[in-house]
Amino acid sequence: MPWLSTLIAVPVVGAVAVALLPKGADKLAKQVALVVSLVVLALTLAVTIQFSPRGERFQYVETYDWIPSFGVHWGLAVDGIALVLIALSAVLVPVVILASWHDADGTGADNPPKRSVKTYFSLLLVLEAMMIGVFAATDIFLFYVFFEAMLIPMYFMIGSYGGVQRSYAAVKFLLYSLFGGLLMLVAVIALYGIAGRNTFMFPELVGVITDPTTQKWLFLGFFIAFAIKAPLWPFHTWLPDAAAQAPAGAAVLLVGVLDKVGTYGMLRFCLELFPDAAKFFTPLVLVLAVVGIVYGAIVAIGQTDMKRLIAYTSISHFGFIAMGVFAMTADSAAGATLYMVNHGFSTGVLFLVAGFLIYRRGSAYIADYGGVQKVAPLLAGAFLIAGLSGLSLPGLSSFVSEFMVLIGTFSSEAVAGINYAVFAIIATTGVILAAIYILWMYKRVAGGPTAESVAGMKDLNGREKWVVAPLIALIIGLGFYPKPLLDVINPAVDTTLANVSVTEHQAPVPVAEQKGAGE
Amino acid sequence: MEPVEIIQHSGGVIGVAWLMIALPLLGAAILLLGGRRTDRWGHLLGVVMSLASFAVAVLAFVELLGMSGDQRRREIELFQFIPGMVDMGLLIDPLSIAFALLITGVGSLIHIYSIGYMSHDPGRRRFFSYLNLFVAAMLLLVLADNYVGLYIGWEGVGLASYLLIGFWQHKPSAATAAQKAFIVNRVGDFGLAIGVFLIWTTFGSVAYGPVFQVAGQAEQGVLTAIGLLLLLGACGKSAQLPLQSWLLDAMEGPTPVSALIHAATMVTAGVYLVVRSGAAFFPVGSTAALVVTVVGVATLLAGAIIGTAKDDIKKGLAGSTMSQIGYMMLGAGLGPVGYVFAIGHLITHGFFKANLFLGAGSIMHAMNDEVDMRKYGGLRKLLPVTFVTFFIGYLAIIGFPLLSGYFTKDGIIETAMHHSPVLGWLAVLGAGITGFYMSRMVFMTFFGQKRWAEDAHPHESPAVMTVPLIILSIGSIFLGGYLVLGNTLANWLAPAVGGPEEPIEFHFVTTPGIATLVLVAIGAAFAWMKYGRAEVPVVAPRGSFVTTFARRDLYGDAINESLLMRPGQWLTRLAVFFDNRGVDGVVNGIAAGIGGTSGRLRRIQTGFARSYALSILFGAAVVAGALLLVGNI
Amino acid sequence: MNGAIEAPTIEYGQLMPMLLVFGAAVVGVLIEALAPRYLRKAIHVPVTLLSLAGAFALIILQAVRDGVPEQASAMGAIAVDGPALFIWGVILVLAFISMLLINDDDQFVAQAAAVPGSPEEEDAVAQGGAHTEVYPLALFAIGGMLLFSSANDLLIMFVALEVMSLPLYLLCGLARRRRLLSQEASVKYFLLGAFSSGFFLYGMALVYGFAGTVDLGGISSALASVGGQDSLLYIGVALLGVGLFFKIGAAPFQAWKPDVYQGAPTPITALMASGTLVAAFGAVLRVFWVALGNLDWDWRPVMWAVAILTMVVGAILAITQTDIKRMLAYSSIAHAGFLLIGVIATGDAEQNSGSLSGILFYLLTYGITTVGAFAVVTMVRDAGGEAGHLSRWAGLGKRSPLLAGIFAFFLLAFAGIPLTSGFFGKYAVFAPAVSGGALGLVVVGVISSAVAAFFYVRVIVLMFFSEPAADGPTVALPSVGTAAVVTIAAAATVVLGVFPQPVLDLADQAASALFIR
Amino acid sequence: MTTHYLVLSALLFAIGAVGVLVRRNAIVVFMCVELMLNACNLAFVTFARQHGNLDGQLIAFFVMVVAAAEVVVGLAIIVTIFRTRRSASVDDANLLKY
Repeated sequence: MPWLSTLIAVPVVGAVAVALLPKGADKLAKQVALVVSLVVLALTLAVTIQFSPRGERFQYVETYDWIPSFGVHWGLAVDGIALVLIALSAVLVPVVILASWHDADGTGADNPPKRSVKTYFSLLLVLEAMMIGVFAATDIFLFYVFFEAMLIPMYFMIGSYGGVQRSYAAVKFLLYSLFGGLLMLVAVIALYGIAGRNTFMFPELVGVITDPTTQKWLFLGFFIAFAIKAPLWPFHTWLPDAAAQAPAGAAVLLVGVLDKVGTYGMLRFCLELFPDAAKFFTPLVLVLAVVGIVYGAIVAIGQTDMKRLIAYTSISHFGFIAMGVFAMTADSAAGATLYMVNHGFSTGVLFLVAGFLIYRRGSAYIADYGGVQKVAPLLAGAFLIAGLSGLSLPGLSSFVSEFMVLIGTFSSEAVAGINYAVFAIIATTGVILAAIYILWMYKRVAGGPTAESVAGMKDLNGREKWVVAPLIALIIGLGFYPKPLLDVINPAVDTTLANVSVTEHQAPVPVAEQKGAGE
Repeated sequence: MEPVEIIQHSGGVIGVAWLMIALPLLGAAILLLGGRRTDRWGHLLGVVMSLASFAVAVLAFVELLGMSGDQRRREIELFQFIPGMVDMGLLIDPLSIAFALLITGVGSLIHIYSIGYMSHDPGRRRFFSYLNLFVAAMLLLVLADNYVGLYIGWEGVGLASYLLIGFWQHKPSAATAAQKAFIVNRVGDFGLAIGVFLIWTTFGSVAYGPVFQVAGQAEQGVLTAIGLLLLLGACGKSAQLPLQSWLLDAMEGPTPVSALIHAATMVTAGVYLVVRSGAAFFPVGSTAALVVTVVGVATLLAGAIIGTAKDDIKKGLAGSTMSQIGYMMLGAGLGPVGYVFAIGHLITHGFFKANLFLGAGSIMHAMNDEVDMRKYGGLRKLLPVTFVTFFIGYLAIIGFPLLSGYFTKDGIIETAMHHSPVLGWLAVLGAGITGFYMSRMVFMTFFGQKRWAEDAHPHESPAVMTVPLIILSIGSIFLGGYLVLGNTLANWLAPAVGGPEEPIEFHFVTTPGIATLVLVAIGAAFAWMKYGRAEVPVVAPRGSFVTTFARRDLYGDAINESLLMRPGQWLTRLAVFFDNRGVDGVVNGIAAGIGGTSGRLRRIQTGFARSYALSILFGAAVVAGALLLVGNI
Repeated sequence: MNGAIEAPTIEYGQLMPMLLVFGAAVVGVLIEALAPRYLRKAIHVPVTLLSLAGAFALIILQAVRDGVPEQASAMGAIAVDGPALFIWGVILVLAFISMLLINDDDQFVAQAAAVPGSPEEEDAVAQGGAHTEVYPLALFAIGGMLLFSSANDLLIMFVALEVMSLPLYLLCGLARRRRLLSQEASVKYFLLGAFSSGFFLYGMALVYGFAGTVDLGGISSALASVGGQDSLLYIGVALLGVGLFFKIGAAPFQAWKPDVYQGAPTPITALMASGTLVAAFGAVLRVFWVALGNLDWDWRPVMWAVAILTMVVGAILAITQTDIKRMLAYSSIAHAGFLLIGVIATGDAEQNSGSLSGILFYLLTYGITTVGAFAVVTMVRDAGGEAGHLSRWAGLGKRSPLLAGIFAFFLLAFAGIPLTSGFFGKYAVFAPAVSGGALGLVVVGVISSAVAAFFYVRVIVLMFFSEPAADGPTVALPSVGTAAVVTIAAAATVVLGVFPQPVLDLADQAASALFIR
Repeated sequence: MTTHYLVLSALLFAIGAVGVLVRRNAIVVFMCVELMLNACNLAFVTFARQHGNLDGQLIAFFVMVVAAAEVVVGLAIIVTIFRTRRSASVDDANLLKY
């Protein structure tokens, strides 16, 4: 059975169904959307369970000719990396649907206009299909198609359901990403032409481009697109606007999944297709990443708007991911992949809880809050836990990934005379800054005497508990036992790095043996 | 004699040692998830869990006792944490079990005490869940068999401390103090983390066993680096200079918290870290060890000086805690002999400082949460039990002969003397100051005449609070002697941290010993004249600049503020501005630029057909010219 | 000097589609002359549509039964080769759906000669019925397009150019509303058109002077043998180019396009924007590839400059437009630039057929989407006719989400977003261009399409993200024709955006044999 | 000797082109266009002579026919706009711009 095609088809069908519902049937639309997304989740679980980590690299392979004259296939398959990211999407979407139950209703303290509910939810489902597709695509052209098409539903979600600045944010988001995408398109075309294999299938293109100069140019074509998507400093300024203006649910998918396409692309395409170029540019990328980590964190501290703040923290986190990818050690890369997933969960719950607060108070400004902990302890508690995973507290999932990225980068052997330990050390200061921006925000929102504006604030209701609980459970669970994920990720990462001709997954050589070798 | 081999272990109580961590964790989980339903019996559950954990610790201890010395380092596998990097496991050895006993033992007492102390607080359940959480994290810290596990516990206790300091979130001061504690600790953790990275890259492992085995073979520079990085972490947790500033603010938390976390256990984690890694990274005479001792001495003096000027009883005790931990650090820098006294002092301090803090709590309980000693006075009649126990604690800490503090502290001082007289004498001086500020505290509180607020009706605390006090004070009396005399502790710890070549015999009459006693006596007498006999003003007088210096915590906060906070704020503002105007400015600028160009260019489209014709003609000319050019090249 | 002239052979079979269209046009004239006013439309519509459909059928027949002819017909005057057949097909399809728009009532003035607001006009309106001459005129224009794109010698090409243009000049002036604009558009188009055709003609003369023939094949062989080092030749080539660039609206010869597109009746704009462009590109390809193929090293650099200028001007000027039709005009300029990339990307036979099929596919996708877009424009009306000004489109998504949605979809297709036909169109042109060594152009192309995306997106923002104005435009209930056009266009845009393969195959076959000489 | 004719035709063409640019009256502009066409005719005839084949001559006839058709259409348009605007100046018609 074509599992992956089904995974893509189900939400599309669901989206159409939701869109075709009669005008008044808002509640029904929500329920249908939720059910569909749960079905997708179930299917994804089935796929995940049947996936054998140590087996073939790509599994559930589906390849049909799509546009023979362009050498384009409907090529789907997953390896460990893609699988976990698909799982991430499949988990987040139902949660988001549940969380944005009233986002389009026009209820909410800042009384926004009533908007079309079914459109919103069908857009969500379309987006889910695209997200799954983009990770499952093994045909580079197909990947590009999803990569670009994905923008449209998100564009409409931001543009017609977002905050006051929404259209500015939406346009900025679309054009910025589109620009990167078009540069990538040129690279894609050139890759096809230069490789001369008359196919876009990724596995057949690995290691085909050998000329270093060509590699560099093509690398840049891909990389810039991904750097904008991720986003990496200094291509990041669209994210705070987009994330701050998007409705919380959309923001979760935007930062939690869409942006991962960028880092995923770096790991999958930039590294494997252009290994030499990747190594050549590593120092540059690491510098950008580290700057992003510190810079993002510092700017985050200075934010007055919760969602913008979270967005900037994400910029900092994406710096970690990019660093992990390009440090090219098994630990760092595996850590980066794990980071993509964990960041999805932690930022997701952070955005959602912030969304709950904003829904109640009608303002995203931190200054408008205070003493929430007193009136709505559960809400504040969820907010705190989310924040703590944001500052990657040990025992929460994000710690493991951040630790692996840092330790991996730290232990990567010096290349081109630059010892990456330095980068790791600078990046580690992000740990301190994270504590500042998260705790300070929490203090201003939840601590101190209760501001009368939040006096009557309701605590989490049943639905919202169901939104928060699974994510927090995952965060804590993976925090103490990340092995299941890592077992899926590690082989895939090893293969990737092997294609980049970097050594396999192994610990650094203990000094004892070094000494032994010395004698 | 070197530490002994670590042996894989399974079965027995040690085999299930993880219960020590799991039980309180479970307790915390139940209390947090259970919500209001558990309000009625929540605190009891907390106590039970803590006691259960204590029981396991005792049994494990007994099982360990049953083994010969070279068998006493048992390691148990738990699970693969990060495949290929970290296998989570526990190391049950004399050192860790000693800590486990202290944590669970004193911890349980404080749990019990809190039942009474927090009886009126609506958030009591939450309080106990946090306490349980702390115990679990602290146990993970000391029991883990690898540095990552330790790091997790390390930050775990940081979290618990954050939650408990900020337990009364609605008090801005509390919220701020909690945040400060966490952030300052993070600075320490930064060092610890990098230390762990370096360990991993150097030794290809983070587990104690393998690391210590090959540690000797790494280059000296690397070892020193690791040592200093770990020390930075230790300074954060144990409020050693230069990361001491958070501890005094931490007193915003409920008093039992100050007793448990910020006196008896958590703040000693730094000492644990140093002692644990001692053989590998802080060998006697190494640079790292030297720095440890210097930090220790500096802090013990600083803490003591701060203690002299505080009118807030808890802050006074906090200062003294800093100072006492300074002693432990000093000891921890002095090799096996030092370890023995450091750990010894750590244990006895755990008792008498907890005793003192709980006593202070009991006083506050009586004086409806008044902490200003200038508003106390003459309380000994009304709070007999509290007074007696507090007084025992007092004698213990000033090192009154034959009480706990006497043995362990003098031990440290003498060992220090051995290594370097300077450090030694400074330590002696510290002891003298201790004598002063502790006496000052006792006199201001229990002697002299009443200076209470009119609405104060002091009364002795209920048994649930006094009984723990009594138990602790008993410990404060005898524990030191028991541990030191006859090398009980030394022999016990030897397998874990290595023991001195020849057994230590404790000399009762030594120059430094005498000197210490004299200085302490002088200090006490001085305190008597100033605060016992003389009238104590209710409002603190403008003291000399020395006093202000002490009152302002040696300007620690001022320094942080001017060196870190303000520049930090500026940097933040700058960065935000740069991001909006600079980076984003460029982006929007390009867009605006294109728009502007468009706006100007469209003016060319004048609407006059003849101008269009002109453009065509012009274009034709250009095209023709270009072609001619190209063609005739 | 014996008077024996052998009779010319004319392959009527191959030319039948074109002849059918012209025939229908003539019939139309007769109808105008003979049929009573109230009947005319009733007769015109079936005649016109049937002739177009029939012509299309004939093309299919030709392609299926006889296959693609090997050499030019009508004494080498007209080349009915693969590309020609494909382009004819495209033109006929576009013309057919444009016709459905033209059918729509009250687009055309009752009596062109009557002064607006004068009594004559009123009773002309009273007598009912628009100018039915539009049908024969349009048919003549369409016939001209067919001829233009398949002319195999410059003289025929010139005649075709005029046959195509003259009716369009008139049609531009026939808008029922905003007469002044319409007439102005007509005058401008006419004067400039005539002016440019003058250039074309002079260029033709000079080329003839060099080659001694106006037959495309002849010119090419002359170039091959002599190897052009003749200034007059270069000037001639330049002037020929000017004429053609004018028709496709390449910068700096684009000035007429916005004005004319804005002023002309929207259905006619649709016809011009789709049909004329396609035909003109057919001619451009023939002239530059067939006749001047041996001169490509000389004209390529110039063409580079023109292409770049066209793309940039089109994209940048469109940003600040406030009239929807004007904006679409600039967008069509930009697209002409993209297509020029394909024209430049020549090389060996394989390369050429690659580029050619890309261009053919692009022409089809762009044409259909364009007609659809203009069809939507005709439906958004307010008091004074079509609501041209963009500000009037604010909040359309709230008033009639379906229409706005479709229009947004067309715009995304223009922007070249994947899963729309526009994306594959661009790809089909860009991909061969890269292998053809025009990477630089492609980069410029993608950058300017990123810029272009901005103004397409801007319209979407207006329609969906801004609140509707109180007295916003009403969406006219579409006539069957208009509805059909929108539906067809939307469907085509989707289908070609998801399963382009069949049409791509067609284009490949058409392009495989390249042009016959 | 054909060069002179070519120069002449070029001159005529140039005059025509310039005329289009400088004259306002639509009719005159249109006449200038016609002049350009006739310049072309001259060129064709000359080249026909040069090459000694009849194509050029023949083309000239075609051009005349086309020109005639153009006149018909052109005058119609110009007259219409004259009737509405009461002016034949091409410059008056510039509502469509920018």
